[in-house]
Amino acid sequence: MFNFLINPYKFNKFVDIIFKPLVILTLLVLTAGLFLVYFSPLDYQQGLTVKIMYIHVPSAWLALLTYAIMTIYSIIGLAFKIPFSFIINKAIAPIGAVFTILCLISGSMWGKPMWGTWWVWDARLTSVAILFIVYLLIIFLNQTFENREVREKTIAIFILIGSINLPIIKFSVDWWNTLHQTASISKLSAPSIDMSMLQPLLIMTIGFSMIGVIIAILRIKAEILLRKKFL
Amino acid sequence: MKLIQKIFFFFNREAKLFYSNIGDLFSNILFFFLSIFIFVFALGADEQLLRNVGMGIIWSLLLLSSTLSLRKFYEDDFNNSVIKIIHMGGMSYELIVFLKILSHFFFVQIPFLASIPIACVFFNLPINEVYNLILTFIIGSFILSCLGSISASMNLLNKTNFSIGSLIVLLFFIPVIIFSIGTNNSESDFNSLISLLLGIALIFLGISPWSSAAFIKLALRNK
Amino acid sequence: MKLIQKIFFFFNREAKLFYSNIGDLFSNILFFFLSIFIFVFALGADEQLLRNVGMGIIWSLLLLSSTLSLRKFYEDDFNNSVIKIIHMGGMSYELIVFLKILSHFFFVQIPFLASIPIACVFFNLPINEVYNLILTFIIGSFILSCLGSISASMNLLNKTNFSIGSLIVLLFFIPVIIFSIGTNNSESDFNSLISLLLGIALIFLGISPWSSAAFIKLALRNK
Amino acid sequence: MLLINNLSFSRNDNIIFQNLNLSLSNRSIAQIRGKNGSGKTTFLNVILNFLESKTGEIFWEGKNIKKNIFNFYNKTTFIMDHNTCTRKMTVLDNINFWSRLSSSKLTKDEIVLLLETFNIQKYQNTKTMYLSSGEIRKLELLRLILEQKKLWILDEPYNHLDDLSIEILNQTFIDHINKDGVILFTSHLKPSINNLEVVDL
Amino acid sequence: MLLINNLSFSRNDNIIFQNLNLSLSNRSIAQIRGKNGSGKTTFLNVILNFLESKTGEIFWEGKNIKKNIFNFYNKTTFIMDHNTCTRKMTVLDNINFWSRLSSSKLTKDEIVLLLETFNIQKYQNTKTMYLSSGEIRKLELLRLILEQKKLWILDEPYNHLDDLSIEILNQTFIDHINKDGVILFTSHLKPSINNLEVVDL
Ligand code: HEM
Ligand SMILES: Nc1ncnc2c1ncn2[C@@H]1O[C@H](COP(=O)(O)OP(=O)(O)OP(=O)(O)O)[C@@H](O)[C@H]1O
Ligand SMILES: Nc1ncnc2c1ncn2[C@@H]1O[C@H](COP(=O)(O)OP(=O)(O)OP(=O)(O)O)[C@@H](O)[C@H]1O
Ligand SMILES: [Mg+2]
Ligand SMILES: [Mg+2]
Repeated sequence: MFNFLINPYKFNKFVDIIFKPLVILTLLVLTAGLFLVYFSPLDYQQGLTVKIMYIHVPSAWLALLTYAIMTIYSIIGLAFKIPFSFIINKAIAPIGAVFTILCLISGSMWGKPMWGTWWVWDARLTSVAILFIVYLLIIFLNQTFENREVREKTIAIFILIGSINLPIIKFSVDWWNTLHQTASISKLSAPSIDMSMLQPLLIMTIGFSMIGVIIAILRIKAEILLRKKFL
Repeated sequence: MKLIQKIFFFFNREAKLFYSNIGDLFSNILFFFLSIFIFVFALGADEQLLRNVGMGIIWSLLLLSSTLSLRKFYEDDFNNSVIKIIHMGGMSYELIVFLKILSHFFFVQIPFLASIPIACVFFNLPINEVYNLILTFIIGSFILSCLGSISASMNLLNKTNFSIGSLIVLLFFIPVIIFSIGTNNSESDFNSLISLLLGIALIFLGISPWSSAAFIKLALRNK
Repeated sequence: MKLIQKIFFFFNREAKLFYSNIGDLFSNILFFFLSIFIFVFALGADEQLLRNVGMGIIWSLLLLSSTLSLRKFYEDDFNNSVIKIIHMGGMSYELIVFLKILSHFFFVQIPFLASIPIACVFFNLPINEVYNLILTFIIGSFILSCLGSISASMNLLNKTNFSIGSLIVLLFFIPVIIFSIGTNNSESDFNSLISLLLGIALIFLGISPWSSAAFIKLALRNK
Repeated sequence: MLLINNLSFSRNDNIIFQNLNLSLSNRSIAQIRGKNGSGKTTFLNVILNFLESKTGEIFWEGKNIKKNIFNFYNKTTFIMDHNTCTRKMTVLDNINFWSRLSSSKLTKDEIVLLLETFNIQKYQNTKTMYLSSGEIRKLELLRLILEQKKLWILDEPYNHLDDLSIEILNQTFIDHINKDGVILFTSHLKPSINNLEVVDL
Repeated sequence: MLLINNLSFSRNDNIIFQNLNLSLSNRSIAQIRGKNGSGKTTFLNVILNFLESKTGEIFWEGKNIKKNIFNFYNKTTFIMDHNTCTRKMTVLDNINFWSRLSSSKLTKDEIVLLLETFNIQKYQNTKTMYLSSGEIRKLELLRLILEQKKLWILDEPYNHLDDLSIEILNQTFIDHINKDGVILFTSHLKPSINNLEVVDL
């Protein structure tokens, strides 16, 4: 049933069916999300700036999620020699990079009023910056090698090595006492955030990920077309 | 039994190569000291300032000096295919990488240990910082050897110039630096930081033979 | 006329080699930034401290990053005897060295200029220091290219490993660093320091083609 | 002993060779000939599993070599078309390293004797980078006798050698075959060896 | 044209060769033979002034070459026994560089034709490190025709070449001699060229 995740032909078929409904749904979710954000309550300390959260947190999560997906596909690609996973890796790396830079920009925009500076050398911020550089290196590696096989495997291995960065980002706030917020929403136990803020946040997150999925689908399809011969 | 003999002779060869010119080790260390001088001059000789930044500078320079020696890691053996011969001698690439890491650690990094106390004198570092520095450096330099192996094997793939591989060393070394310097901070928990460092070392000890071997295989295939 | 054409094609080839992969330039600069990161972490993020040591660190790191690229100077061309072919094409070794220095300066050092302002942002340096830094760096990096040529040609002689040559760079570069950093010091005379730097650059421009050529000839003879 | 079945290899979607079959029994010696770029070196590298074949199988003593590659390596000496000695080490150091690596049983005296047959005994303590091109090749070829393996695979062994050394090498080949050995080599020359099989690529 | 007088060379107080005399007139081709390590490569390097001779003189067109070395170089193509092409550049880039360096007057079309005779035209835009050993040698030999010099000095040019290429090379030699050229090369083979002088070292 989930064969479309590793088989390009099934992927194409599946995507052709769902693509249009997906676009419409995305538009609906996004408008609903923005609507909810508009009417969400202001924070008694932060005022209006709290609304940056609705961009910051989803893009942070998705930056991490994209990398996690790439890690999983790298393992699949290396262990089972499935070329489709390398296509996906190549297609979604720039998307992850965009989410990361969104997270960085929105974070520093939030940081200016909250902490008084755009940038501090704090563990979480730095590890996200490293994540961004890792993304850049992956995109850059895609341009570097002449031999296709070498390129794909190198990148897959590189992604795996870079994945140690994920737990560092995730747990950095627990390991070091830093300026950054500790996990309040993404805790395993009950989230410690008000429902009226959690709702728009979740919907925005869903909307963001759907945009990501749409772009990914387009890029993957293009990539499949490009190398139909070698699949 | 035979494998152990082979491993022994692998080390023997590495030792010969490293010390074929004992002056090399000497000049590596001299390079380290000279770059310390450069920093001291660049920063100006304010004693308090120097003491504040001392440990950080020594750490970073150790890192950069080691980066210089990293290109020796696989390049020669790869270019003249000695690595194929060794592999045909019955060692898997993973084992070769592992042995290379160990020999780099013992023959290049450990001799640096001797120079650390002297370097600390330049910065007037208190004795407990020296102790911390040596302890963290032992662990950190092992991580460095692991990372160096990854970076050197990646450089084999990219046949243009010195590049991507060395970035990886620096990139992944940032957390190590943070933890190591953190040991000096009285607020942070010394033991947990050290065990964190040990944990990172273990992770890289697991990752780097596997990934370096994969890179080397790829590079050989595309040679 | 023909010689000029040959010189032009020499540069053409150098450019092709340096930028055969544009990523190389990119990764050189990234290397520089990552080492700045490393230092920032190592020193701790105290803003005032960073501002004090900023220029010194940027200068020293520029030096160290360049040292990394120095091994490309002659090694490849020497190992596969291209340098003989070029010499037989009608260029004396002195001219070859001179052209190599220029191409290193233009293709490796100048691109770094673009990254200096960004680096200064990390340290919150005041604008006049940035200006000083760029000015002194242009002169200093030219001196560095000259010294690099001497060091790289010396390394050709010593066929063991990367070593003695790099020490020479560092050693002779200490005065340059002192003068360059000195330009920031309000007490010292800016113009005389700059002309001192220019003087040093001229001296090395005179010395290095001659001495590098001598080393290369010696190395070829003993190859 | 060595059986190659339907081997194909392509690089970057360029077919280098296709459907190659070769079977070498004990006491046989085969030469691969072919134009420059016809894929001889590639073929040897595929046989030794340094390059991965797209299709086809290789059997050594009836066993697929991929199943236990080290068993195959343990029976094989591979001389490449470029030098594999460590330039910064002396001749003797190189030889010692090779002999330990292959757990060779040759004694010191035998090694000195070997050096003498190849006429490079006086360079024992010279770094290999100071040898002439032919002397390095001879040092390289010494591995054949040093390692005492059954299968010899050589890539252009005659390059750089003078007439006498070629003679010695041919004699070594013949001795090896008479001791139940198997030899596969590439060359553009036509050496005068009895029972030489020729494979055209 | 090329006159070598009483040349001796020693390295580290080891005499490599002594009192060598050689005189090559126009339209002559000479082969240097000798065992491995007899000093052939060294000899060529001494002639080209890369190594300094202890005694003896070398004259080109009646002039001592040391007096104006660049004049001599300007008439000479030297093919070494190892590869001198830049591995990281493409075949065409290498050729362009060589042709500018020697101020060659060959046009683009002629170069393509040249590549075709050597059968490496399809690798024009491949980096040389991806060529096979013989293909690199052929690329290297292309310099002979590219540079259009009078004196050709070659060190083991036949290595790695297949039969056809050897034929082509011999033909090139003969053409060059007929155009008043002078050729000096080392090899362990015995190529079938008319009027070949043999110098034993
Ligand atoms: C450039 C600066 C910043 C970066 C790189 C950054 C990065 C991140 C990342 C990676 C996450 C997701 C972590 C996880 O899933 O556990 C996150 C979550 C979050 N960030 Fe930031 N952040 C920045 C600045 C800020 C600022 C200034 C604030 C507000 C004071 C802030 C508040 C939050 C909150 C509330 C969360 C959600 C935490 C949770 O419940 O999981 N961040 N940030
Ligand atoms: N750089 C060097 N230092 C010391 N000795 C050297 C050096 N280069 C060559 N020799 C020695 O000089 C002698 C002549 O070497 P040369 O390379 O000229 O031989 P050759 O005739 O070309 O041999 P071949 O047929 O193997 O190419 C050899 O004995 C060699 O060991
Ligand atoms: N790493 C590589 N990448 C791409 N192509 C390659 C690579 N190595 C070799 N080739 C190509 O594969 C073909 C076969 O090369 P190979 O080295 O096997 O030839 P060969 O038969 O050994 O030739 P020679 O007689 O010249 O040694 C050549 O056309 C070559 O250009
Ligand atoms: Mg070959
Ligand atoms: Mg020779």
